[in-house]
Amino acid sequence: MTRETWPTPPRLDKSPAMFRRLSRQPGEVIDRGAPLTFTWNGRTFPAYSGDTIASALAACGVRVFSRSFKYHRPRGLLTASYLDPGCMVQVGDEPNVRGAHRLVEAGMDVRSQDTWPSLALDVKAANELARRALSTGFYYKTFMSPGWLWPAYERVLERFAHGGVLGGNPSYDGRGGRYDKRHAHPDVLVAGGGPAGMAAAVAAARAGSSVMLVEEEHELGGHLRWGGDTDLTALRELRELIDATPGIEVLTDSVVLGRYDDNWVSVVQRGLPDIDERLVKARVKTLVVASGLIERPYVFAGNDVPGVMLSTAVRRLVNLYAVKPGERAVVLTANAEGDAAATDLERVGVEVIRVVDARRGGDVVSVHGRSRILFVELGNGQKVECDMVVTATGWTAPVSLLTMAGDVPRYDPTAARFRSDLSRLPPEVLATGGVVGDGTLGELVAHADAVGREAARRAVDVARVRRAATPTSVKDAEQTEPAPAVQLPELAMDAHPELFRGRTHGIVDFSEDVSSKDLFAAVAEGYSSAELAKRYTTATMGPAQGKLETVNVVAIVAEATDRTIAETGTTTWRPPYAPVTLGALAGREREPVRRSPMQSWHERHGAVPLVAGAWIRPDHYGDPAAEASTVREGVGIIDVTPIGKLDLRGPDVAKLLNLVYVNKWSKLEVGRVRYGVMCGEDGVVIDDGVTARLGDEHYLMTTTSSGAAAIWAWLESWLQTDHPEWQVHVTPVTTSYASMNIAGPRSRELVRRVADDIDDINDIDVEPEAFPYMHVRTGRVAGVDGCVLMRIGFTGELSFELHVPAGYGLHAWQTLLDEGRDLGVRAFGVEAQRILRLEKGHLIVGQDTDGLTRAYSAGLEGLVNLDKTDSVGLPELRWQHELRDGPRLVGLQTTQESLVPAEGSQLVDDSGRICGRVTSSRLSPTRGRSVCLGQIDARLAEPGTLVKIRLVDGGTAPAVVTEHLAQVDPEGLRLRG
Amino acid sequence: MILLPCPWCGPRDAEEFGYVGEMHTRPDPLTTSTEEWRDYLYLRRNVAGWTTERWHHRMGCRRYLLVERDTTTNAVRPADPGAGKREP
Amino acid sequence: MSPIATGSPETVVAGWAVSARRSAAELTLTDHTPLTKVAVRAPWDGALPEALGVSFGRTARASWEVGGVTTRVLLAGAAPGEWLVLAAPGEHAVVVGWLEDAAARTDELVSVIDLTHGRALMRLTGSRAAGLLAKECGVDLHDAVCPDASALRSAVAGVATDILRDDRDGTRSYLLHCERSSGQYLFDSLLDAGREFGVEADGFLPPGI
Amino acid sequence: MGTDMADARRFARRPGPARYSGLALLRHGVVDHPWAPAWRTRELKRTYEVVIVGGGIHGLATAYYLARNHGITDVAVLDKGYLGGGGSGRNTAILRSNYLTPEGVRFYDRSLDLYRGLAADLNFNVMFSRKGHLTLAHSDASLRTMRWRAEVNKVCGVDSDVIGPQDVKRLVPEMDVTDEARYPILGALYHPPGGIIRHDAVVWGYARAADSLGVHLHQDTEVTGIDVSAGKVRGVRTTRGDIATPLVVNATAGWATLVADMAGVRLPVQTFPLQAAVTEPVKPFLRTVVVSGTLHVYVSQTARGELVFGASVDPFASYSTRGSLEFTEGLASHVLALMPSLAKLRLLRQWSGLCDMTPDFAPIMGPTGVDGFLVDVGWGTYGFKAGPVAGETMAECVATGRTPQLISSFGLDRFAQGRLVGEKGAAAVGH
Repeated sequence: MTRETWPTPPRLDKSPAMFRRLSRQPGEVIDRGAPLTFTWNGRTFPAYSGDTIASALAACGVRVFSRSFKYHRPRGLLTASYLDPGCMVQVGDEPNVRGAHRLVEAGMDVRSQDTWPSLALDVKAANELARRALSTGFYYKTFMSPGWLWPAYERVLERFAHGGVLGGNPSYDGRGGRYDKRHAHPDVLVAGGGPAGMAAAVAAARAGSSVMLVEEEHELGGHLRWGGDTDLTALRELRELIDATPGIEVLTDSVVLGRYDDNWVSVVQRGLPDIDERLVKARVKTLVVASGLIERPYVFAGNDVPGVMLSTAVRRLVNLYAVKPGERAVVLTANAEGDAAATDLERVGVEVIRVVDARRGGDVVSVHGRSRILFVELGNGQKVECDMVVTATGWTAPVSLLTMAGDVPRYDPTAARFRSDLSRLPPEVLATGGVVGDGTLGELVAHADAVGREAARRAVDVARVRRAATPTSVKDAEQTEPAPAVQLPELAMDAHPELFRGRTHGIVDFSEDVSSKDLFAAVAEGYSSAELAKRYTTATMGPAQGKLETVNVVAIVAEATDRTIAETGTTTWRPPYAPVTLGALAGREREPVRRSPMQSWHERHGAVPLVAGAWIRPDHYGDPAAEASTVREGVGIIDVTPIGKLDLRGPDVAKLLNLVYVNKWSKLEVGRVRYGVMCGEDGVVIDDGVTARLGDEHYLMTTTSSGAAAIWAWLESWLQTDHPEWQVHVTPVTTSYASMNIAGPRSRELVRRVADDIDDINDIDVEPEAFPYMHVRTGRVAGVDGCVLMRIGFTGELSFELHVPAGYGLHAWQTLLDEGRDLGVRAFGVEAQRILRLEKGHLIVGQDTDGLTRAYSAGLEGLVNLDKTDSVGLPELRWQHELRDGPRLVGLQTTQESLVPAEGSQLVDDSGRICGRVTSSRLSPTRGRSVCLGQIDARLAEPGTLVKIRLVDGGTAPAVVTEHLAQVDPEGLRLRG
Repeated sequence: MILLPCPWCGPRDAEEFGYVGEMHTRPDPLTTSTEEWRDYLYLRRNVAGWTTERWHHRMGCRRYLLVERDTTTNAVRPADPGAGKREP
Repeated sequence: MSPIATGSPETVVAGWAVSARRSAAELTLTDHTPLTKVAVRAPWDGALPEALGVSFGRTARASWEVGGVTTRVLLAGAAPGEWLVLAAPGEHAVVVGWLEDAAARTDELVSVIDLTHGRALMRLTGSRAAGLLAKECGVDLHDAVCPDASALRSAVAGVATDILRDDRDGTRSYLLHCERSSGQYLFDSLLDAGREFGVEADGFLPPGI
Repeated sequence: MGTDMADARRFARRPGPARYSGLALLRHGVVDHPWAPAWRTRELKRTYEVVIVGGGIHGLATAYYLARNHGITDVAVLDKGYLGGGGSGRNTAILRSNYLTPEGVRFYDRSLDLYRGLAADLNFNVMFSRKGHLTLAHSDASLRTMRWRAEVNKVCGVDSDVIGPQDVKRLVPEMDVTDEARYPILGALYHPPGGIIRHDAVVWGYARAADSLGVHLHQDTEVTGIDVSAGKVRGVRTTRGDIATPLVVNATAGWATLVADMAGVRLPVQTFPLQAAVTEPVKPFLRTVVVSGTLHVYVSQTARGELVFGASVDPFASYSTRGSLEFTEGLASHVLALMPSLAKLRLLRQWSGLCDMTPDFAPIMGPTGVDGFLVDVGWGTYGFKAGPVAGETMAECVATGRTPQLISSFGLDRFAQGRLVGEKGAAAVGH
């Protein structure tokens, strides 16, 4: 926490009191029976439960809540709603909290953001003096040279970053459940819980739909909540209807974030017990948008001085929170809401000095003052002293969700707002209420009722179509005639004077501190389209995301370019509609982890974990080199369960193998195992493994562990799309078996003890003549039936790969360790196996090969069979064979034996050009020297060629290309033994 | 999240599927020319509009299926009514 | 051994160590991995579906008799041409036998694979079971779409899972069948997500079918 | 390149905008008169020597270098929307040159050179913030790829090396480098010269400079056809009339194949959306660009305090830029896996741009089968990083009719010849 954001409060003798709190108001939402205290910049303030942070502070006479972005001008309440740009605050370790929305809690630690040394006295306010020089986009025009000074300038600019501070302590715990998600499938989702939304929800539910009703505020009711007695009565009735109608799920303090393709609607739900935020992902059959209207600020000089506020802000403060917003008010009104605000103010004893009626040409020219209003200059030239100026100059329709569904709103000059083109909406999206048009409460509710019924009707059709296509679902008994469409009444738009900017320049974007003058300047400089002007001035880029200012921006750009607003157009509203925490979007941690049956043993025996995709494998148990030596000299066992295993059955398996492997498979006998390599159609190596023939029409294929899922899908795609006529069943059995490799000169001895018992026909004769290299046997091992035993090995030693029914994995593993104790058996991990396979020159796909490595570049000349009628990538391999192009995989030995070059080290030729790289490199315990594999230009691949390895430290070391890839037992005597 | 019409399982969230891509035919590997083969490997029509493509319902029925999708709007419809056949 | 840790107390059923815990919670999650699990592959439109008496999208119960031994089985068609047969622990010989006889009576390619060790199985029971599943699965589990005796495959907590609705005397219940090594993860995920519903792990009671 | 002074003279002699400087700024402040337009609106002529389709950073840079380096100023840049409205205005403005292949490294390093001098060169502050660039490794496999990249970079003289978890923690204290992390951080590729830049400023700077050199910029001018006869380009048809020209450069990124089809040229390009998102501003704390290839996420913090996030391209091809919820979900969980302390940070806005993906993650530059039809496409997710060098080399290509050495491996013919560029490497490498 820097000093900058934890200012020491100015010492004040008088402790705050709610001296602006009014007597009980009919619609108030505060609970006077539940007083509490919280702190604001370190000072203790009183409040009532139900207060927002802003209303509580306003009740105590606080009028300045923050400082503006660029010029650090004092800012007060503007909308007194979630959107209020003037009161973003820090609450504990949570930045950018909407102070006019967040309910205050006992002991809450609230601080103003981005002010230094304190809210009252802010040093950066000096910028105001340089205001003209710091005109819009000034930073593009300076600090260009000398270039080396830019970082210094940068640090200065950074200090203006306008936001709170992130709590240093990790606030996300994937398993903590503070952030949560759920899916929902409501028939109808209604976005907006005002009168229209409530009426639509009731109508849809009555028509049999399951309804989700989402409201951003803490209670349903919209503007009725801060209205007069008739409004409150209407609200009460609507609430009773909602409660009385089954099938409506009400989510308050929740916001619809976005409407995505196929009515995939995201909602963030707050105010849940033990959960900070929950993301609801709803597959909605019909979406009803009832987002109401947002009041638009008026642009004039001084329109951001604390005390200038919108009529809705006044009505909220007075009627919801019983807060007296000022003493002497001037009201600029162009509509009923403005008139009502004036009435409210008078009712609660605010002196309304002047009601300026914009409908009769009245206007406000400028407000003078800094942290409080001194006087206001009116259109008729009069200067009037007051402490608040209320504006009611028009509305913006929050069409966000509609534009996400394809709507392109068009400007309607008579109504002075953008009107949605509902004809462009897909049938599964409807709209009602203020976002569509105006009318009496009765007309709005009637429209909403019709829309709700129509939404339900369309939902039924959607549901019918979906159910018909879904095998599990209950089909409609008889094909019922679809109900006739509900006639939707028209909602006219009231005429409204066009009021965007007065005669003076003022703030357009309050959170970005962008003025109408800035927009004019941008246009003059050639950034004349709405989009460019916004990008250049950053207007609408702030936390309010244009909801307050976007229409004013368009209007002012139009004014500056002598175009109509319609010509200038509007902008796309991008999701999310309201900011949402990363925590809610992430929800619970959901990272599937896969465990081997022997995992518990590994953990108990100090295995160092290795993350391999979803698997956690033992890298080693403390001493990989020693583990490797054990395998060379005695016997070791390794858990290879993650190796992919596919059970292949059917008469055409051989055909499939011939197709997907580069080598030939037709002649593999029952009981035999063969190594194979798979390439893509471009000839690039994608996987390798062995496949065993267990029966006439029964094979077991193994793949790399990382490739298991992909190869399964790969085989299915060839079977389903290219050879549907082939009869093959592919079943993944990777974890049906616990797999372990018993490797080392004494492995046969160990396996004999657990698998070979001459009196038992199920047991397996492991003697060399009965069970040669590259053969497979099935039977009983360690007393477990249904085991598969293969004589193969990655390590180059005599070895047996044992696949045990997974449930007995740990048992078999333990048995091997017990039976082999006198043989010095020990478990070895992936690292030891890497050393051993490297000594033996066995390649690892994806390490010794890369995204371009075709078979002939991977040392597979001997394996590829070009005289097939078909196999995947065959043409590319034929061509590579003819042209002999691409690099080659070779063994490398550094002349300095102890030198182990880093994997990834580059090989350079005499001219210093890169001619290859080291793909694998380890110190070989067996050879007592380093051994490497590398990819190298074909011209340098001849055994004995001397190359240079460029070392990590920049030096170079000579190395020679070896005779074989294998640098231990190239003849393969050991593994055949 | 778009909804894909699996002819077997019914409409499901796209995240259950793997995207294979545009339909295209494989030349005969024995008679093909480098030009034809590499067109097959690398060239796609990349249509802006309706196109037929293959998806893999890897989290569901594990069938490969054809879907028609308008790449400008992501609207989808089953490609081949025949592929929709299923037990009653 | 099941891939899902039993915790204590523990008891052994047909060679399987299972939890002996008894929960009285409204919503319970039980490890059913010890059940016999046999997969069948055959042409979806062939003769076998009739023999099994279950179609794609449905589950069915039956009693099979092989050589005097009778077994109760639960059959499910969670994917076209694929069936899952569940039976009491240790019954795979009977089940596989019955299926191979049935297969022999068709002239189609039928694969019968014992996956008892290859898959994990758990049962989620309680009136709010669907509510919990909805937190981890995107499929609509409404009665009209997914009634009792429905079988489908989808992603649960990101894991491909067979979801078999198999209500227990009027109470909602789902069997969840997934690849073995993901069993513990899926089990933990459901317990975690279900905290708000008070979900509890419950012990396995034979025969469990 | 050209020193500051040289530019001063050039701009002084030239008609058009007044030269920008701190002094001019104050002067304008004092007398308070408006700035001259950054670029002019011109008549669409009937003929141009060169027509560049696409008014993004590539098209504008090509036009600028044509005029500046080769004196070719009879050039029109056409855009169907506004300047920089496509990928240039939608990318996450990350710059780096730590690629995997030598040809890639040299190419992007030249771009970084040009970027370093760009503010002075264009007399427009593009705000290149050299924060340094971290690519995290969560597995030994990715660590190996990092080492591979670092070594190639070093051979090519690019500052880049593999560092350990503690160094990562030192650079980014918010990072969870414990073993408890599901994706433990085993190390990272650290590339000090990398950083972020103000992407719009780059576009506007090139536009202003090109305009002042006589290039015509035409916005809201969509190309509807390209006239080709006898294998040669004759002209283009647009929504504002036809233009006769012997030379057309296709720099339309996500729409590349649609424009190429007009000339009868087929490209191995598929269009995938690439999404990005930005958070509300918080006080600066993230001093470097952080990328995790495994988690498909990259993060940087702007001078305004916002965190800018990007990811890998969408899972399926599309021309739709509507964006998806699943993108933000995946993004958030991956960001929090790296930096758990960001959970309370709010995502403010998401958007999407179109990427022209090639099979080998490398661009397609230079001539095509049609004489006079040149392409500068296939940029995938790397287009913005390459802007200046692509402009410089394409300009040379147009002016001299020869393919510069720097882009010789990026020809269209490489696919038919099966000589792909290895930028994909062992695994697709992140941003």
